[in-house]
Amino acid sequence: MLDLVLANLTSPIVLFFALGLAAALARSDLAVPEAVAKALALYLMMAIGFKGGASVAGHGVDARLIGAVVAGALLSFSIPWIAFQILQRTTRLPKLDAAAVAAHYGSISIVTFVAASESVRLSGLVAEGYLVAVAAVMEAPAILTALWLAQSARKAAGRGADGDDAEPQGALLREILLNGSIVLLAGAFLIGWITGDRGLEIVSPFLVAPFQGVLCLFLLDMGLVAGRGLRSGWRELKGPVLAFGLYMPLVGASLAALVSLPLGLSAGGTALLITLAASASYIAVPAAMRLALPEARPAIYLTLSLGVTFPFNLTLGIPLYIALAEALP
Amino acid sequence: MLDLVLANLTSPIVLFFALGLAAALARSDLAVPEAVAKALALYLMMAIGFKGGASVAGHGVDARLIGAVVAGALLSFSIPWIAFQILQRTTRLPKLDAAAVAAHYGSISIVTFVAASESVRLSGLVAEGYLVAVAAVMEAPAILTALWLAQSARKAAGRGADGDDAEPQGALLREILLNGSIVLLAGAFLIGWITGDRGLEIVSPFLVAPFQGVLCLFLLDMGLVAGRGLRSGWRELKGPVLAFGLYMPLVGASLAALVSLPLGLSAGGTALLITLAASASYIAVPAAMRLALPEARPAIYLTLSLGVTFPFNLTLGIPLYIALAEALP
Amino acid sequence: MLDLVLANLTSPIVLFFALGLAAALARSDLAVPEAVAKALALYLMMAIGFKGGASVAGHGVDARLIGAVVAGALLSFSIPWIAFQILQRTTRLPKLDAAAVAAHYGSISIVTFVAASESVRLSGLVAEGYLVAVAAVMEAPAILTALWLAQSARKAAGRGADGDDAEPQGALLREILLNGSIVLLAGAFLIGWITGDRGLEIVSPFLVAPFQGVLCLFLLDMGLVAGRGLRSGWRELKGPVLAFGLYMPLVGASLAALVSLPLGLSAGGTALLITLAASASYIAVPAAMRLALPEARPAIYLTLSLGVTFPFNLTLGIPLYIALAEALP
Amino acid sequence: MTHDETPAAAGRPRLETYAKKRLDIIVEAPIMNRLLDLLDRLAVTGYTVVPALAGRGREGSWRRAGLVSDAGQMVLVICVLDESRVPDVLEPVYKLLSRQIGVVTVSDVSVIRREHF
Amino acid sequence: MTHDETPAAAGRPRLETYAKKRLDIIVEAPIMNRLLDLLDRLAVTGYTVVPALAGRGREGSWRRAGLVSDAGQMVLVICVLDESRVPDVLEPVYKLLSRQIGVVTVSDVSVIRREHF
Amino acid sequence: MTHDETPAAAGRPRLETYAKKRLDIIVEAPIMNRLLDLLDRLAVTGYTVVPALAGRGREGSWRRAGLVSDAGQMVLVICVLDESRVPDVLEPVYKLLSRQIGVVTVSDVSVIRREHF
Ligand SMILES: Nc1ncnc2c1ncn2[C@@H]1O[C@H](COP(=O)(O)O)[C@@H](O)[C@H]1O
Ligand SMILES: Nc1ncnc2c1ncn2[C@@H]1O[C@H](COP(=O)(O)O)[C@@H](O)[C@H]1O
Ligand SMILES: Nc1ncnc2c1ncn2[C@@H]1O[C@H](COP(=O)(O)O)[C@@H](O)[C@H]1O
Ligand code: NA
Ligand code: NA
Ligand code: NA
Repeated sequence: MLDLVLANLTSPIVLFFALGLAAALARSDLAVPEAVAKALALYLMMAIGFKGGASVAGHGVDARLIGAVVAGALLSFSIPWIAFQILQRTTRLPKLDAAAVAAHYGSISIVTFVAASESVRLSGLVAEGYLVAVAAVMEAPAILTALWLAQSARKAAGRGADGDDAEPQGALLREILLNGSIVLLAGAFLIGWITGDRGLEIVSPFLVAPFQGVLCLFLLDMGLVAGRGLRSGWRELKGPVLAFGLYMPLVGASLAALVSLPLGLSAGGTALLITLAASASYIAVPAAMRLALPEARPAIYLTLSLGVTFPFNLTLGIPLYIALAEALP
Repeated sequence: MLDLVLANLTSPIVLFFALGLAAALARSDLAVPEAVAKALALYLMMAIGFKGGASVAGHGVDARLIGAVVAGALLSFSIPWIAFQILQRTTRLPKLDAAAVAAHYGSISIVTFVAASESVRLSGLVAEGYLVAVAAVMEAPAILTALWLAQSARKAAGRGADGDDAEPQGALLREILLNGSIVLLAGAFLIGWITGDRGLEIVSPFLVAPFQGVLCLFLLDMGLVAGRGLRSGWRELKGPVLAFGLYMPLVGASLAALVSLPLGLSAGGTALLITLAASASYIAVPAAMRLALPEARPAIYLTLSLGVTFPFNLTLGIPLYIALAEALP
Repeated sequence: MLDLVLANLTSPIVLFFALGLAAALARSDLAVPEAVAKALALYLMMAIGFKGGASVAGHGVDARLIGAVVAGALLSFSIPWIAFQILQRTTRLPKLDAAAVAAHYGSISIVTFVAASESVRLSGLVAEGYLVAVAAVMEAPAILTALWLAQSARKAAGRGADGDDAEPQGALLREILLNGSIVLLAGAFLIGWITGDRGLEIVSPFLVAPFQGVLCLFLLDMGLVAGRGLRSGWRELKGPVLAFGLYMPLVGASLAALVSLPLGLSAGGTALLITLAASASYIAVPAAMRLALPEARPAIYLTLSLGVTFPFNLTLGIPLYIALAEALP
Repeated sequence: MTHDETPAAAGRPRLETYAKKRLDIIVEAPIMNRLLDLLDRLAVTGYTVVPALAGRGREGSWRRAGLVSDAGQMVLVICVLDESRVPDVLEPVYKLLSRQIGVVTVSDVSVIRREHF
Repeated sequence: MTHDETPAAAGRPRLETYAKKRLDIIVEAPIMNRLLDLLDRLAVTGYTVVPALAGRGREGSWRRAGLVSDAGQMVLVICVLDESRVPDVLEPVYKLLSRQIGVVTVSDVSVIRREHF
Repeated sequence: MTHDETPAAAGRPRLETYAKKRLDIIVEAPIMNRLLDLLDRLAVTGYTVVPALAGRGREGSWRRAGLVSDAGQMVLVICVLDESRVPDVLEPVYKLLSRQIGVVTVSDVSVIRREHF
C-alpha cells in the first residue's frame, strides 16, 4: 500500500493540485478565469457521464447495478444524519452550520471519484462503469436530509417551518435537482447509454484521450481555490471542526464498506463506492446551501470540504480505500 | 431514408442539443459561460475553414468550384426576396421584421452545414471540400438583399432613405463584411489552402480529431440558448410565423436543388448545397440586423432561426436533403 | 536560409498571426474573449514547462545545464542595461520609459521560444530540453536591472529612492517573482521533471498532441492584440524608437551567440538561447512594470514588444538565429 | 432636486431629463434568479445585471477567479425606476434578501426617454 | 449642491473634491463600437465599459450565458464629465441610440483629481 | 439631503433608509490587490469589484478582449461607506493611486440595513 500512496502522491494530478495550493498560499496572482474553470467542470461532467453511460450500454442493466444505485442513495441519505450527530457532540457549530456541513459529506465529489478511478486502474483493478450512475444518484439525497435536519433545528428553536418569506419547498426541490452539474452528468450518462460504443468512438478524441491532462489543469485550479479558501477561512476552523474534516471521510468509508458487502461488486467497484461515500461535495451542495440554508456560513463548509477533506482523500484517502476494498471478502 | 432519420436522431450531436433544450425548458441553471461559447464558435469556424481550404489545396480550382460559388451567392441574394414575399402574404409581421427574418434564411448556419457533412459521410457519400468556400460566400449577400427590402419599405412609408441619423451605407457594409465569424471562416480557409496537407497535419490533432466532441458541447449550448429563447419568445410566434420556420427551409432546399442541376456536383456536395440554402443564420446575421435594422425584433428572428428552423434541419431536414440530392439526376 | 524563411512565413502559426493582425488593422470585430486568451496562455506555459521538465528527467542534470542557466540569467541581467544605453543615446524617451522598454528586451517571449523550437525541429536540428528552464530563469532578472536603472534615474532627478508612497521593495519583488506565468512555467517544469516519461504519457494527448493547433489560435489572438495596439499606439512610435524594436533583437542575439560559445550546446540549443535573448516579453514584464514603474507608458513598451519585435522575430528573426547558430563553431 | 415628472434640469434648454431612482442590489449569484423573478412579478420596467469579480463583506472575502461553484459569488443588479415605485419594490426585495448576504443602495439619477420607466 | 469648479465638500478639510456628472449608458454590444467612436469624436476625456450579464426591458429579457452572437447583449458605458459638457454629449448620444434599445442615466458625483475631466 | 444617521426619506413610511456615500474607484488590474489590501487595512466594511471591458482615458484606449497580460486593464471597485469615513479612506486611496492611471468618484446613496456599513 505504501507503493500506492507514493505513486499517488507523485501523480501529475496530485502534483498540479499541490502547485495550485502552494501558489495560492504564497499569494501568487496565478488564476484560472472563472469561465474557464466552469468550462472545465462542464467537460469533466460530460466526459464522466458519457463514459459511464457507454460502459453500461456495453454491459447491460442487471440486479447488481440496481443494488449499487439503491445502496448509493441510502448512503447519501444516511451519512448526513451521522455527520450531524457527530458535529453536535464534538463541535460548537450552530445547528444550521452543522446541517450544511453534513450535506456536503453525504453528497459526493466527482473529481475525487475520477482520481480514484485512475488509481484503481493503476492498481490493476477493474471497476463497473455504472458507478457513474451511482455517483449521480448520490449527489442530491444528502441535501434533503440536511434540509430536514435544519427544519427540525428551526422548529426546536421555535422559528416556524422555515419562515413565511421562504421559497415554497417544491420550488426549492426543483432548483436543487435541476442544478446544472447534476443535469449534465445524468444527461451525458443517458446519451452515452443510448449511443454506446458508436457514440463513444465519435467523442473519444475529445472526451477520453485528453481527459487526464484536462484533469491536471482542473486540479491546478482546485488547488488555487482551496489555497485561497484556506488562507481566508483558516481561522474559522477550530480544532474539532478541522478534525472532523479528516476523520469523517473514514466514517463514510467504513459505512460504505459495510453496505457494499452484499452487493457483489468487484474490488475496483467497491473501492469507488467507498470513495464516493468518503468524499465531500464542493460544487452542487454549496450552491444548494446558499439557496436553502443561507444562514449557514460558506467559509466553514467550503473550506472544510475543499481545503481539508478533498486534499486528504486525494493523497491518503484513495490508496486507503483501495486497500480496504481489496481486504474485504 | 427512415434509417438515416433514426441514425440522425440518435447521434450524440442531436442528443446533446436535445439535452440542452430540455434543460433550458425545465429551467435548469445549466449554462455554458459566454466566453466559452464564443471560443467554441471560433474553434468551429477555424476548423471548418481550415479543412475546407486544405481540401481545395488538394483538388485544385476548377470550373465546378467557381460555378458552385456563384450559385451559392445567387441563392443567398435571392432567397431573402422570396422569403419576404411569403412573409408579406402569409403573416402580419411588420415589413422591417419580415426583412430581418428574410435575411436569416438567405444566409447560412455553419453548424447545420457541419452536421450535414457528418451525415453525408455516414451515408457513404463524399462531398467537395470547397463547399466551405460556398458557405463563406453565402453568409453576407442575404444581408444586402434584406437591407434593400427594408429601404424600399421605409421609402414606401415615407421615412426617407434611412433617416439622417443613420450610419453611412459604406460604413455599415464594412461592419457587416468584417464580422468576426466571416473573417475567421474565410481566413482559415485561405490558410488551409496555402498550407495544404502539411498544414493540416500540424493542426489536425487540435482541429480535426476532437472536432465532433467539441461540436457536441457546442450543440449542448445551442440547445440551452434555443430553449431559453423558446421559453421567452414563444408567445411572439403566431401560427403562420411558426409555420414559416418549418416550410421555408424546404423552399430554400427546392430552389437549391434546381440550381444545383447544371453544377455537376457529387451527390454529397449537392446535399450540402441544399442544406446551406435550407439553413438559417444565427450568428452573423443577428449581429448585422442589430446594426442595420434595429427596429426589427430579435425575439422574432432569433427564436425562429434558432428555436424552430435549426432543430427542424438538425433532425428531419438533413436526412431529407440527402435523400433529395441522391434522387436528383 | 531563404528556404527556411519561406517555410517559416507560410507556417500556419505565422499565417494565423497575420490573419489576426490584418483583421485588427481592418477593424473587424473578430475577438478572442479575455478568459479564453488567458486559458490559452496557461495552457502554453503548462505544456512548455511540463515537456521541458520531462526532457530533463530523461537526460539528467549536468554541468552544461547549469552553465546554460547561469548564462541565461547573466544575459537577462545585462541586456536591459545595454538597451537602456542605446535608448538614451538614440531616442528622446524619458528615462523611466526607457528603463521599462529595456526590461522587456532583457526578459523573454515564451511564444517566440516555442515558434523557434518548431523551426529548429523542422530544420532537422535537436535542442536540449532544459532550455525551458533557461527560459524560466530569464523571465525576471531583467526586471530587477530595469528597476535599478529607474531608481538611479529617479535619484539623479532628485526624487528620492522611489517616493515614500511606494510599496516596500521586498513586497514588490515578491509580486514580480510570484507572477502567475512564472509560477506556472516553473511549477509545470518541476512536475514534468518529477513525473518524467510516465507523467508525459498521461498528459500528452492534452499537452503535446494538440499543442501546435492551440498555438495557432493563440497567435491569431496575438495578431489581433498586436494589430489593435499598432492602430492606437502607432503615433507614439517615432522613427528611432521603431528602429530600436527591429535592431535590438539582433543586439541581444549577437550577445547570446558570444555567450553560447563556451557552453557546449547543440546547434539547436544555441539557436534557442539566441532566440530567448532576442525576444521581448509581453506577459510577465508589462504586468510588473505597471506595478513598479507606473509612470512608464504601456502604449510604448507594449506596442514595441508585441507590435514590432514579436512579428519581426516570428518571420525573419528565427530563421536568422538558426542560421547564426549553425554558423557558430 | 425635483422628484416629480417635470424636467429635472431647468438650466438645460436642449434635451429634457426626468428625475428617477436607481437601485443597486448586490446579491449572491445563486439567489439572482429568485430576485429577477421577483422583479418581474413586481413589474419593474427593466433591470440590468452586471457580474462582480471579487468582494468583501462581513462574511469575509471572495474572488471569482477559478470558483467552480456559483456559491458565494455576487452579481450587481441595476434597476432604474420611478420614485413612486421605490417603496413597493424595496419592501419585497428586502424581504427576499433578509436571510441572504448582500447590499441594497438607492440613488438619484436623471434619465432621458421618460417612456422607459 | 455645487456644480461649479469650487470644491464640493466644504466640510472636508483634507482632500478637495469637485462636482461632476456621471453618464451611465446601457447599450447593445453590437452598437458599442459606434457609441465609443462617437464619444471619441465628442472628445470626452474618458469612459469605461462594463459588461452586463443579463437584463430585461420592454423588448423582453436576455442572458449572456452561452449566447454565441453579440446580438441582444448589453454593455454599460460609464462616462464622468463636467456638467458643462453634458448637453453637448447627451444630444448626439440620444440621437445615435434613438432607434436602438437602451437606457441613459445622468447622476451627480464628486471627483478628486480635477485635471482628469 | 441628510447625511446623518436619521432615515433619509421622510416621505416613505414603510422602510427606513440611511444616507451613505459610494466610492467608485476605476483602477488598473495589476494594482487591484494593493488597493484591496489597503481597503482591508482601512477597515471599510465591504467592497465589490466589477470587471471593465474597455475604456479610454488620457493614456489612450484599451480593450479587454484577447489581452493576455493584465497590464493596462481596469476594474471598478465599489465601496459603500459612511460619510464620516470618506476622508480617512480617500486620502490613502488617493496616495496609492497618485502615480497610477485611474479615476475616483464619490456619490450619495441611501441604504437599507444600516448595520452593514
Ligand atoms: N460596504 C460595501 N460596499 C460595497 N459592497 C459591499 C459592501 N458590503 C458588502 N458588499 C458586497 O456584498 C457582499 C456580501 O456582504 P456581507 O453580507 O456583508 O458579507 C460582499 O462580498 C461584497 O461583495
Ligand atoms: N429600468 C431599467 N433599469 C435598468 N436597466 C434597464 C432598464 N430598462 C431597460 N434596461 C436595460 O436595457 C435593455 C434594453 O431595454 P429596452 O430598450 O427597454 O428593451 C434591457 O435588456 C436592460 O438590460
Ligand atoms: N472621464 C472618465 N469617465 C469614466 N472612466 C474614465 C474616465 N477617464 C478615465 N477613465 C477610465 O480610467 C482609465 C485610465 O484613465 P487615464 O488615467 O485618464 O488614462 C481609462 O482607460 C478609463 O477606463
Ligand atoms: Na460522501
Ligand atoms: Na439559407
Ligand atoms: Na530577450
